[in-house]
Amino acid sequence: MTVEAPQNDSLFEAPPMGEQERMVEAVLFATAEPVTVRELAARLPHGSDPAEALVHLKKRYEGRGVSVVKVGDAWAIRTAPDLGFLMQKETVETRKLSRAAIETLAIIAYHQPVTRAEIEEIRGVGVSRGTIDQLLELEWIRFGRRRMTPGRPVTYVVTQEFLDHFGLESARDLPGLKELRAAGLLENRPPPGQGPGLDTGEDDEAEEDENQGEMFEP
Amino acid sequence: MTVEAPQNDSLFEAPPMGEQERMVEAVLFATAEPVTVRELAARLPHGSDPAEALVHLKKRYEGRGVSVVKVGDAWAIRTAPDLGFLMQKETVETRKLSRAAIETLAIIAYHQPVTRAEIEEIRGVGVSRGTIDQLLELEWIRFGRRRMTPGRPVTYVVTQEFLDHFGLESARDLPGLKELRAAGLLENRPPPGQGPGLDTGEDDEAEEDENQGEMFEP
Amino acid sequence: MAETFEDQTEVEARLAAEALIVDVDGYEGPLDLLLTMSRTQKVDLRKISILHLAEQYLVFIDRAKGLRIELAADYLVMAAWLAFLKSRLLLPADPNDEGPSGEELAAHLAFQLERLQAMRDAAAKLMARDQLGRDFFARGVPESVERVRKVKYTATILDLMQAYARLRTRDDFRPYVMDRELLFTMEQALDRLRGLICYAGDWTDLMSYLPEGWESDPKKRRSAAAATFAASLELVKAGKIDIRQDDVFAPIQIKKKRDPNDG
Repeated sequence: MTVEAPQNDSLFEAPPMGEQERMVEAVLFATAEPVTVRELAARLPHGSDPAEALVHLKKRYEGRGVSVVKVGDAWAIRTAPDLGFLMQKETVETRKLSRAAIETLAIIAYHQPVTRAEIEEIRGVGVSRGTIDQLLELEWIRFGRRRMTPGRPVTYVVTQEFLDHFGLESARDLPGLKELRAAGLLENRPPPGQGPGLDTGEDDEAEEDENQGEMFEP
Repeated sequence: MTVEAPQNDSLFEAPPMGEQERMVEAVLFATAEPVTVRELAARLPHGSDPAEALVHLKKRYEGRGVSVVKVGDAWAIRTAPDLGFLMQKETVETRKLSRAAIETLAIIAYHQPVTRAEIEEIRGVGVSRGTIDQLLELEWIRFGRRRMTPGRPVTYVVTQEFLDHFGLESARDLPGLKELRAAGLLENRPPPGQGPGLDTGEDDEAEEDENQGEMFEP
Repeated sequence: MAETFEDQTEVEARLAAEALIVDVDGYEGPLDLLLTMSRTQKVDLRKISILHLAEQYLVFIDRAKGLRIELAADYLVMAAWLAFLKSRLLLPADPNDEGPSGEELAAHLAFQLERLQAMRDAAAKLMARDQLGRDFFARGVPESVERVRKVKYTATILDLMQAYARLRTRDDFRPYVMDRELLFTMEQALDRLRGLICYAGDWTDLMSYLPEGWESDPKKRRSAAAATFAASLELVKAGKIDIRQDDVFAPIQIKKKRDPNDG
């Protein structure tokens, strides 16, 4: 079967779905980076439906040595995680991240978009320039929109590379995200009055507390 | 399905063939180099038969977007040959010819057949090899006959492609200096006498020469 | 003191919180230290005694100071704040006090500790995931999309004509210089005529005296003709030759002047 070179010409009909699936397969195999549906559409012959082809392809590779995975709004082929032991030779020795970097990364992932001040509030300690730099360099985080608050601070969000690295389809799939949200631990709760090293939140009118002290005692 | 870590221990049975096929698939996908059967055997759990697994895998990929191919005595996964066009992204960039190139081209068009030395004399500066090469590559000029002068230098003439590109029937249709002046392309009257060593025949400079020359004519 | 803990792992050191390792550098700030201390209470973070925690922290800071260990400012700020919190929690509330209650402050600190712990757990879970390049792998031989960059050069007929026109009019803009090689000077003409004149017994066309190679090229011819004519006038003035022209635009002729002495 001969496939026409891609033509931006609707005179040519899109190739059959089986053929489109082959094409998506070829493109995904050829690249190490995830490929967006939009890019697939641009590379496949005019009129193709890469999104549908992807559904078929994903199914075809279920249980195989490699699988078709979604990474953000892009797609990639990755080896099955249970076969990692075969790949010792391919293992890339990554720079060991400091505890500060790992924590900062987690905070950005779970709280994104998040400002540096917010990261510092959560960690209770300043975030060194190097920590953010390291994460930016790894391309695991990037700048998000500026916060529309005084000073218009930049925010940080995680990237597609982050999702790809940790095998996440989207940031919503972060482990334990739901539980953390349900427990209110992802809220940016303003401290009552002036907390240690915190900016002022709203001044909640303090209620007089009847039983002082040991209310947190079990 | 969980796979045991590789053990060079014959106490463990080799994984089922389907599993071996998955493993070969993952290794071929992830390695940068084609992999020999011997190397596969070393990587797969003891007792595996990668040669047989390869046969299955090759069959599985028949007619797919990628195929399992033998490269020398090793194996690799490669894009199906008929889909190679997907790996190319053609971008056409339109660029203006450099001033040197357009001037050289103009001289060749007006003075053909013309030698490189003559072009340089007219331009008053050297003509780089690259400029000539570029015009040759564009197929706008080609070699003409050698000049029957010492050194027998090659000459250049314009091609049919040149005429097609510029919408000319022949190089003689190129507007002469009079027409250029009429079209406002030549604002200044050319000096009496000629530009550096040129002789275009039918322009008014020749007339002027004759008029002045008459003074001493019998 | 600190040395005795040198070999212990960080975790062990942290677990030995009751001994209160006076290695402040091991902690990432006061909140980290407080979180470590709270672990000794071995209860749900939401139920820990903030008062107890505050006391623990203050004792720790005191001991550190006693050992003359340099404490970062934020440790001391936290100590001051916890002392304030402690007093709020212990003393009956002042009805005139506008500030937040001790209870609220304590609740917020508990929230902060719980949130920090949650983030640490999340970070651990994240790092425990299968990772690209360690547990699963990308394509080993990516066939990068070949960008076939086709450069298409364009030029219009107008470009071509303008370029040519530019070349042909370039002399207009060039500072004036004599083209020496195309110039035949009067001195050269004089030398030439002096040498030739002795053979000119009869009227001869001046133009036949033009030097070889200067007769056809109009430019050279013009220069040679002018120089030869000027030289002939000079020789007439010197009395060496005669010159005549029969009519307007007729050829100019010269002849050697007969030497009176010659007879």
